[in-house]
Amino acid sequence: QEVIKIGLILPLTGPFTSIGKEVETGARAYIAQHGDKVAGKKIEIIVKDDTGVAPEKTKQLATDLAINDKVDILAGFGLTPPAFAGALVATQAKKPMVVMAAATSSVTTKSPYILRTSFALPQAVVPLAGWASKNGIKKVFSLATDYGPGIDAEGAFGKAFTDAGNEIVDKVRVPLQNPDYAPFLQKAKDLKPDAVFAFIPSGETASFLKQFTDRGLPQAGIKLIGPGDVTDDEVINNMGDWVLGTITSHHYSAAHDSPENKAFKEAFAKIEPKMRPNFMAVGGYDGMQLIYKTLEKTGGKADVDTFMTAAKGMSWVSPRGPVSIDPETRDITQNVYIRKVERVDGALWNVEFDKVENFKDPAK
Amino acid sequence: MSDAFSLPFKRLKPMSDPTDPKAHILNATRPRWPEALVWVIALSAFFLFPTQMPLLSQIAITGLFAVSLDLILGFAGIVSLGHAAFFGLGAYTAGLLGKHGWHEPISGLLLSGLLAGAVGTATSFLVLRGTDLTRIMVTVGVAAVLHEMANKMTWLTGGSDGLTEVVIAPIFGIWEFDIFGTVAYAYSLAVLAILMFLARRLIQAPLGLTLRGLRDNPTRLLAIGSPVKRRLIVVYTVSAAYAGIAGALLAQTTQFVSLDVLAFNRSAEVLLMVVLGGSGYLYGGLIGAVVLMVANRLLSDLTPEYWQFWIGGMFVILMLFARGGLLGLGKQVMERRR
Amino acid sequence: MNALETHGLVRTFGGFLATDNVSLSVRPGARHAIIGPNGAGKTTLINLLTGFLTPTEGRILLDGEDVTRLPQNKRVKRGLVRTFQINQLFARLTALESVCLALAEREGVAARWWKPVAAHHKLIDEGAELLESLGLLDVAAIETRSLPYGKQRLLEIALALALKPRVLLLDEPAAGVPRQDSRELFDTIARLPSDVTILLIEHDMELVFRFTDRISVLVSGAILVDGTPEEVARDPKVREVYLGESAHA
Amino acid sequence: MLEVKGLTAGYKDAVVLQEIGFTLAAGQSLALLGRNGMGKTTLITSLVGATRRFAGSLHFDGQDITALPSHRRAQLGIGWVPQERDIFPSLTVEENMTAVARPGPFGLKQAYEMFPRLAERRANMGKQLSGGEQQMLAMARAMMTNPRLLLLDEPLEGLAPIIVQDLLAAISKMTQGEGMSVILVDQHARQILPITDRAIILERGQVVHEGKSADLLADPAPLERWVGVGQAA
Amino acid sequence: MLTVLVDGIAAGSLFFVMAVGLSVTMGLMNFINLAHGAFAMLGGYVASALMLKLGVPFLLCLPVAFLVASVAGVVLERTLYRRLYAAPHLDQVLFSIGLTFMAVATAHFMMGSQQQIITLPDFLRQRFSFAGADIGTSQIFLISIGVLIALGLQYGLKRTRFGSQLRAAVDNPRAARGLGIPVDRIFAFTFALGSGLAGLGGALAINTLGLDPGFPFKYMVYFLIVVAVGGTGSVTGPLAAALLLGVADIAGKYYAHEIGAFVIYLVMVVVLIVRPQGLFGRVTVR
Ligand SMILES: Nc1ncnc2c1ncn2[C@@H]1O[C@H](COP(=O)(O)OP(=O)(O)OP(=O)(O)O)[C@@H](O)[C@H]1O
Ligand SMILES: Nc1ncnc2c1ncn2[C@@H]1O[C@H](COP(=O)(O)OP(=O)(O)OP(=O)(O)O)[C@@H](O)[C@H]1O
Ligand SMILES: [Mg+2]
Ligand SMILES: [Mg+2]
Repeated sequence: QEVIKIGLILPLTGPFTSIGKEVETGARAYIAQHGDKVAGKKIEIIVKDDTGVAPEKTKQLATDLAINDKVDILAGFGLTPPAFAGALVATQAKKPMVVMAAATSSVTTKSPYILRTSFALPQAVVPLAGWASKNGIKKVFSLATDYGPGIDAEGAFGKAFTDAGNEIVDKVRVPLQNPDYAPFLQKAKDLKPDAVFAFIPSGETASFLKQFTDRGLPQAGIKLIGPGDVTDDEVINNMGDWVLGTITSHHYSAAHDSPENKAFKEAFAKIEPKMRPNFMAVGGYDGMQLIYKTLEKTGGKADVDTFMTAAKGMSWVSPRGPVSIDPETRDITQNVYIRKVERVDGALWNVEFDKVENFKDPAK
Repeated sequence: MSDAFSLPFKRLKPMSDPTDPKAHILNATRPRWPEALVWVIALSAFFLFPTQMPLLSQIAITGLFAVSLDLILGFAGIVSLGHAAFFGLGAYTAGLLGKHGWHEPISGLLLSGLLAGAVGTATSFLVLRGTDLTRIMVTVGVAAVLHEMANKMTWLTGGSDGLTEVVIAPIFGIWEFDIFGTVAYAYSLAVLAILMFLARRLIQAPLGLTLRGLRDNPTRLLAIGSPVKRRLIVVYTVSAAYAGIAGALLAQTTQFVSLDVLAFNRSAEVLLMVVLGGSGYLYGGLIGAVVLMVANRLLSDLTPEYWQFWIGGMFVILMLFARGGLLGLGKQVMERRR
Repeated sequence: MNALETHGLVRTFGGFLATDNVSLSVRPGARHAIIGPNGAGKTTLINLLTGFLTPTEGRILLDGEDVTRLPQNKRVKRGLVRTFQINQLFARLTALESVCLALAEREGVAARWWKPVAAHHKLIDEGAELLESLGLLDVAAIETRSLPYGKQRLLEIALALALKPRVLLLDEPAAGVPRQDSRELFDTIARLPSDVTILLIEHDMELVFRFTDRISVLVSGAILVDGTPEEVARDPKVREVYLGESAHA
Repeated sequence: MLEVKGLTAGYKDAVVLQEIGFTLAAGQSLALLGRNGMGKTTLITSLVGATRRFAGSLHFDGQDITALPSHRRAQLGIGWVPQERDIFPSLTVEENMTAVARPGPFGLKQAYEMFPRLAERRANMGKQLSGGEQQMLAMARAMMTNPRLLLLDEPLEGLAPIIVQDLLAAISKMTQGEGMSVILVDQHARQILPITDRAIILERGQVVHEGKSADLLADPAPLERWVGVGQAA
Repeated sequence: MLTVLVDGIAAGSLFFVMAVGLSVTMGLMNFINLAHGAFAMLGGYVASALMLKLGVPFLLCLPVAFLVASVAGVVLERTLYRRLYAAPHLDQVLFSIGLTFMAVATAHFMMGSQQQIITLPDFLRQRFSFAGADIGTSQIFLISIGVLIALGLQYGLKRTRFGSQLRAAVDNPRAARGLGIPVDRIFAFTFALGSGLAGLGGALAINTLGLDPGFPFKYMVYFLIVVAVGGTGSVTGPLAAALLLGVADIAGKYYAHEIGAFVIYLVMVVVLIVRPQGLFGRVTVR
């Protein structure tokens, strides 16, 4: 076998296009940087569009990739439901499956062949709960989008935050389709919490943030905190000064200061000069990195047992900082940073100022 | 000439014996070659495209779903943009049965069809009145409410994460669902063929004639003594049951149910398929499903980001030059040649 | 017992009184005409009788039984059948299919779903016979919407006749049908069994006077005169509001 | 006023009218006769511009209108009462008239004088009218365009006898008194011949007889032959 | 309480402005134009591009968005749409969905997949208290535009001859032409008006709803709800419907967020069961 084929299934049309775009570009950036040869094998990727949340389409694409294109590795998976569907195929067809985006905690439990290079929401928000209670935030209004990751985020944050002796004054769930934040934000404003904890999927955040300020919550002394999805790197720079000071926690910021990140951003910009890489992009980049590193270790063998054994426990320095694959859960262990939106050199960035190191998904 | 009596293609002039004015009705039930061709192609797919079974079984399932919509759209004139409600009900029923110990597929299919049909009867009074737009929106509303309920009832449905761990026993205890999807395709195709045969009987029988009358002029149908509402309820129920069975097939063959079985997109897509293929021919939905799904697949492989442009272009051009969908176009061509 | 009776029938549209306290009786086997100026409420009256509209007040008796609240299709089952002033046809059915549909309803087989129409030979033969009697057999296999207007008008009548009515309500059956065809049409209607009751609306006085044995004149929703053709033709009020000077008698 | 030369017209690929030719002077009226389906309506709608023309030319008032679209012809002064009345159902009685009105002596006042019944129903929707009321409205609506040539396609159908008499009188007054030209189609030759100057009989889309109306009344043989028995009685 | 009401009315006004153009094409011209959202998207992108790339003031962007969308509307109407006026409704559905697909892919290709984010001028970002309600100037702005458009259309389409000529042309184009109504011109103008209003709505919506290539599909159902609940063929109908739905939606989410997402659909279904022709609809002939 001369070629290793990787089937990349991502949403490239529909409401979640930007996720697919970032992940794909991230993955291609890695290949551009490191060449398309590993351990003597040529790496080939085949991209498929699953349009967002259409699991049976994802399943069908994955099956087709496994049977017809004879791919060695399945990868991508923008959202949780498609990842679940893909897991069925991975198990049945015995293919390693690298989840580069979907962030519901339980994704990795759906097949013994899943590896994840993105993050799990509880992982991202639990450190935030700790930081908030240490910094004078006692009462929080929780607002999350009504689907897997949102519910995960709400639950993990809420538990960690109340365990520390604080109060969640109310929690609301915003519909995934056609959200309108006004009534929820008004409710938050009326309840006068210290902060609003928000999880909004990347892509929807702009209108949320805008309404947050337009409705005058910052003036009313209400802070905004949440996982980094809320101040997504892709959009933050267009948002205007009203987001300054927002505190979030996440595993990656484009502003992360390291040579690895610098190289990543350069490679990314060569492909998509107009876009800023975000946490989705880094998931795609590290997904490829994991595949490359594992193949190097197995000497180009990609059969599922050899590959999985080699991948477990793998560690490397990612653009986000040091990471490793937890051998038990096959999920990623990484630093989670507390960041604040600041203006640097005329642009808005999530500037990291605190971190919890080598943090595993606390939900497992 | 009538729509259904000369399936699958309509002809303008009375066929066979032009001197016998009754011929057009008497000869209506005779099978015709284009119809046979459809099934020959469907069967030969086992040998021609052995690696495309998953796609093919999805086409068969979606085709059945489209046929169910055509029953109310093409034969009774009810426009629905929420037909996924019944598809989804069927899918969740079959999925839940499979998850909670009822692994036998065929009884699961029937139960799902029954349940969807019952809900069809219960909601049919909502579509008895009103204009096209009213019916469109009421059906959209019903489907949206069901969608939202399935989303909220996480304990039962798995919410937006979907329903997993659906276990389906081998068919007749013999054929197990495999990863290549051969059994799934054979199973879906068999169900499609049986239901298609029944639907075909139905529309060629007096009931079918009544339904076409209903589509053309409900006022007159009442005035010849037909209990119009009762007829509407009957087709709506049959159509809902068909949709439910299609949904159940999807759940059983993919062993997975996600919220999008109830989504607006699915309702819209199936409507597009029926219109694309041509409504009121029964086979229109099937052809629409084949064309749209194959085109989707080919185009999205070619250009994963912009394939929708070409699909859209296809719709636009088809509607500019071929009224009545693909079968309408076929009919025009046949008439020209005469 | 009268075939059809109304007692104090009233119907308003908004504030407009379209049917004003109409009490009418039609004896079995009658050839009864309703005439009156345009907008007098003739079509409205038929709509009330058939259940197409519900009366604001009053009662309707069919063969002595109160049918005021009975739905349209049930009245049809009891033999009360109408034609429409403006054609109501099945645009995409052929002429033969259309009458077969009506026949199937009459025979109570319209909801059968297993045996094809093609196997219901009795229906088809009877349908073809009916079309033949109205000169429609040569267009039996043509979609209704492609038929010339005159033929469509005849099909409108054929659909009613197919139901073997006991009481037949005809709303301007001859309008739009050329003179010689309308004579044929009336001949066909005249050949109906004499126990069939016919209530007719028509503006062609020649046909009315030739065909009917009783006439009610409706003006502004109310019955002005009720009598034999001779009585009506002589009535000065009727001449003033409806017939004009050149009336036939 | 109107000159029709070699007009061949029909629908899609069906030729209905062949080589029709006639002229009509100002103030003249023409009866258009013929059996069912012989092309009377097709001729009227061809003058309006709503059919497919295969050959021939049309001149109105010396102007070539062969290629003019329908609405331009109407604006030049051709008024039309369609056979199926074609009342605009979602407009009120009054809107039906004002929507097409053009300046001239005939206005709402005159319309209501002509048909007092319409005045009573002025605020009703077109679709709520009785059959005869629709026929009246079609007539009044055509008059509101203040035409110089009026095309009437079976305008008497479904009207009460007394209205028919009034309307016939009104039509003959228009031509004689006010110099309007009229083409009148009706199933009942006997009704319209007395009030028209000339008559044309159509048979299978061709003119088979043309002459003075009075002559036809005097010698009904062509009527017997082309239009049908009983017409001349 | 009052705040919730004002929020609802403002949201309703925005939906009214976006949907009323569809009410015009669908209700008055009897054309099911599901590509309405694509015209709104066009208006939105025009406005955002002008603001972000050229720094044109927001208030000036609005009329430009209207104009560009209406010109695009006329061009498409003259070349494509007019061929489908006589087609069955379902053919129109397929055709206009096709156009929407093409528009979405084109927008994705030209503008990228990311959200367009604009910042309103300062005077539209103020908040003040009135009778205990917490109100934003942008909401007042939206409500005023909604009212103005409603009044203007109501006058233009109901009281004028143009309105009756338009309805006549829709009822029966052949007869309307034969009686001297310039049907083609009236249709083109009306279509321009409808798509222009969509464009304006799109430009107004960016601030609250955001704008990305998925816009036309995201809000399609909402437009249809407004038109259906309002009833076709009037302007007051969609206004009342949009306001009702806006208030019900916001109040539902505020007071009972658990069932918040149902409310709008439940209101719609209930209204349509009680009045199948919509709140202000006349029973149509077709
Ligand atoms: N739905 C309605 N709403 C309002 N008015 C109506 C309605 N239906 C009928 N009308 C009015 O009621 C009156 C009676 O109408 P109807 O159709 O019964 O008259 P008709 O006697 O049949 O007249 P014609 O001889 O012209 O057919 C008419 O003035 C008509 O305008
Ligand atoms: N839309 C059409 N398409 C094709 N053929 C048509 C169409 N309309 C009419 N015809 C045909 O054209 C011929 C002439 O019809 P037309 O309506 O002009 O006759 P007419 O003399 O007005 O008849 P009537 O007395 O019934 O009104 C008929 O044979 C008819 O079938
Ligand atoms: Mg009448
Ligand atoms: Mg005619």
